[in-house]
Amino acid sequence: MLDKNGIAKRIAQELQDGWYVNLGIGIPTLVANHIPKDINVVFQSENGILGMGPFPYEGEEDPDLINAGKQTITAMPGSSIFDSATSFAMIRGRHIQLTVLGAMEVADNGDIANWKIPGRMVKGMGGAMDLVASAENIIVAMMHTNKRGQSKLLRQCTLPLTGVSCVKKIVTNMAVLEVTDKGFKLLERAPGVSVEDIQKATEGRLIVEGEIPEMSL
Amino acid sequence: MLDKNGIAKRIAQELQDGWYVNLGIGIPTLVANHIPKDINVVFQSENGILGMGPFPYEGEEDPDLINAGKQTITAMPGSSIFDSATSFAMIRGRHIQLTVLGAMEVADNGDIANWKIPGRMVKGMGGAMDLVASAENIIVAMMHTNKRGQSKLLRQCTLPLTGVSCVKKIVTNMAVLEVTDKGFKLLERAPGVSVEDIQKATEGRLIVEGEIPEMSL
Amino acid sequence: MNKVVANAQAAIEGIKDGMTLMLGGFGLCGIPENCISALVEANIRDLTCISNNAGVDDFGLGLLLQQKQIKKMISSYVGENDEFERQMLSGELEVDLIPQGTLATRCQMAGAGIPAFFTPAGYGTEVAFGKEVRYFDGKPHILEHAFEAEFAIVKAWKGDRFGNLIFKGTARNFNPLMAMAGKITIAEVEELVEPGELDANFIHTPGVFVQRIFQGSNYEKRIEQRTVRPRN
Amino acid sequence: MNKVVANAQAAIEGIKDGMTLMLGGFGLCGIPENCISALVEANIRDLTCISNNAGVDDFGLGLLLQQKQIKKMISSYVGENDEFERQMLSGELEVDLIPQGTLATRCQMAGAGIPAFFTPAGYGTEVAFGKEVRYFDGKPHILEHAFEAEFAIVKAWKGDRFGNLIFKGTARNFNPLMAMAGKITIAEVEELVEPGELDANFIHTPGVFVQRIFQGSNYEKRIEQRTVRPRN
Repeated sequence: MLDKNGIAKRIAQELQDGWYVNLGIGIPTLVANHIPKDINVVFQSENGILGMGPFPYEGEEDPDLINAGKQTITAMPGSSIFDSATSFAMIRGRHIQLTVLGAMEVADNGDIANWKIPGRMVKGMGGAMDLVASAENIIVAMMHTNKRGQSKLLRQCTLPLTGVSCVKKIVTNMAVLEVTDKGFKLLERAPGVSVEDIQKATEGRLIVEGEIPEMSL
Repeated sequence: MLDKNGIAKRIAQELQDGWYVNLGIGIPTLVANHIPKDINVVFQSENGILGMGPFPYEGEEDPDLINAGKQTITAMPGSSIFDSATSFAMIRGRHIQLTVLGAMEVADNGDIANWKIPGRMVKGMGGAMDLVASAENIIVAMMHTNKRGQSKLLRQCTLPLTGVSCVKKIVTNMAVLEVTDKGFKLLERAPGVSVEDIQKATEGRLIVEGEIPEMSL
Repeated sequence: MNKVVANAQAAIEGIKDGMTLMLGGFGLCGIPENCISALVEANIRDLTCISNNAGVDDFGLGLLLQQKQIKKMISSYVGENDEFERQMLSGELEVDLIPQGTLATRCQMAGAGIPAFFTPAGYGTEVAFGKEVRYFDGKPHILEHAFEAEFAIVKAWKGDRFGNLIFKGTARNFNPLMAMAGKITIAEVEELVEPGELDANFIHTPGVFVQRIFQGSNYEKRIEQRTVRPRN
Repeated sequence: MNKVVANAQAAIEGIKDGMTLMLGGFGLCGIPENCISALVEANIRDLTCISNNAGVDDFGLGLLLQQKQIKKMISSYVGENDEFERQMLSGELEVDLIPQGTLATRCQMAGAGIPAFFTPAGYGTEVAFGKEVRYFDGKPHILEHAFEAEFAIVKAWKGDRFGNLIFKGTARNFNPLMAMAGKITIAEVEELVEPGELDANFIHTPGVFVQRIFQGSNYEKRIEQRTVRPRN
């Protein structure tokens, strides 16, 4: 079973040299800490920066330099700043190679829900709907089950959708899965997790073909 | 009868302090030479500058600083440079208070034709269609008749249109006219030009009410 | 060509109960602090506010919410604000949540004279309810409309008397878009300079979009999430 | 993250007969001189060129026209070019003339993932033939579509290895819009610098939009209409 950092570390393996990447709030943000040494990626934050760097040293925080999670950040050499329309031009115009975001629920057809629990929590979708509607490569980073132990990988989402048939890959604390026409295809198991464990924790259609390797982290 | 500079001079009287103005190619360009001393206007050129100044001194021409007529220009203090989309955002978004442009024909309902003579001349509309479709205040600067002595103020345009029902005012070498529901309303006569001269030179419906004053230049 | 007004009180003249305002900023970054205070002070009510976020409980638009001056919020993300959540869930506050890119483009198009456009964002979600759907290149898109706002209020780093503006860092965000979109645009700036001092080639908002400008004061520039890393 | 290619010849690799290209510039101002020469040299044919103008007889896109490499021009204004007029009137050259603002916005939207939008420009003219008309706020608008272009070729003043660009003066024009719109965007620059040398706050085209960049040479920067005023 992975912790949140483990999920981030596994996702970092998906990155390719030269990619522009948008990381959502939460687990996705941690991906930036695990970039392989031999590749260069550029992080975009939808509030208007390309080339986001690490957090500033204490005392060097600039209130005019934050990410989409409103955290103080730094800018790398070669970064650029732009307005929100240009930022979403990058996103909708498919100039970003990878989007990593969290989810409350994912359906086995690639539907995703992550912005609203009717009557209880309505924070808003932020940039998530634009991201999922346009990105060609979306990885969801989340725990396999919710706090009540219920599967977050469903036959059908129960919460209001963020986007339809858009998620391509899911990395959870238990597994790596690909969304296919026939449901979630199990690609890898987390260390110490069995195929049966994953089957039990997955409500949506799960496809298990042949030997499922353990992740190498 | 006015010459081209006279037309420009008369149009300059229409300017108000603080206006942003787009001047087309030809007679409209001359308007910039006649701005009353006590007012400030800012000239926009649709290729991407606000705050266009006079032509440069010889030897100071900058190939990277031209107007929409491809002429070398200068920039005034407080000017700004922008891309073509932003330029037409200003135009379509009605941020420009006055557009002055030339025409081959104007109809008495405000239709204008100025970009094409089928089979003979097709230079293109440039920014004229965007300008006439959006501007709230369009003045046409042109000669009253064409080179063959035919009226350019018509009941209906014969050439392909640039825009429909958009022209508000026309200043020619003979007269100042306003476009109304019922046709061209004669406002002023050029020095030495009679109402009868204007009637003869105008094919479209001409409204003459009361005494028509001579322009004061 | 002098668009300078004395202060925020003078700048907001003409803003009346029931009007629609755009307010720049992302979180608390790049928000028009001075004008927000002036709106609180003037107690203008029943406002519709188009702003990406709603501030926090005691800063930014949260100050207007506290006084119940806002009738409707049009935003993309409204977390981190308890009073907001309370007013929304109780029905006191009308809320229109829309995708952030759609929000940005609806501002941009408002300023650009484009009344409507198709976007893929929100298709198949409740955002698309009642909206026209059309396929382009085999992909579904929904029709979205440009906003209309009587006033836009933005915050810039520097500006000149002609209304030319430049922004600093990610405090840019929605500000230049909204500056283009307001029927009347008010800009408050940290530093007001003379025309010619800003390089014409690097103006973010050309002055034509701005009707009123003033140098603000006492900027707090509160940080919402102070995140740092250790020094070694 | 190194997008630098050796020269124009290397930059245009993959451009093939029959493709659609966008080329920046207004008149002869801000045109990608080096890449145009390389296209002439490579004799790539049947091109569809989206460019505001078509150059003059012996410069700019006029060079491609002379060699009859262009099948179709999509422009807003094509005067000042006799060979162009001859080819167009004789039917050798297909020409699609569209309003300049529509041209700019069709580029901008192509880069922004907005497939179509409504504009008032051209309503009631032959530009509107066959296009959907819709009224907004009582005013007629026509539906226009984003362009698609396999390559965009732009000219900038300075650029860095990451593809960040800045433009100088009115040589900006269509360049940043087309840079966003190409599936592959090639930028030729007068000066190639290291990442970090350009101020992040004043980048006109963020590097994400640019796939190939090189420092051009021997820029002629021809002036179309040299206009001056007397020294006193």
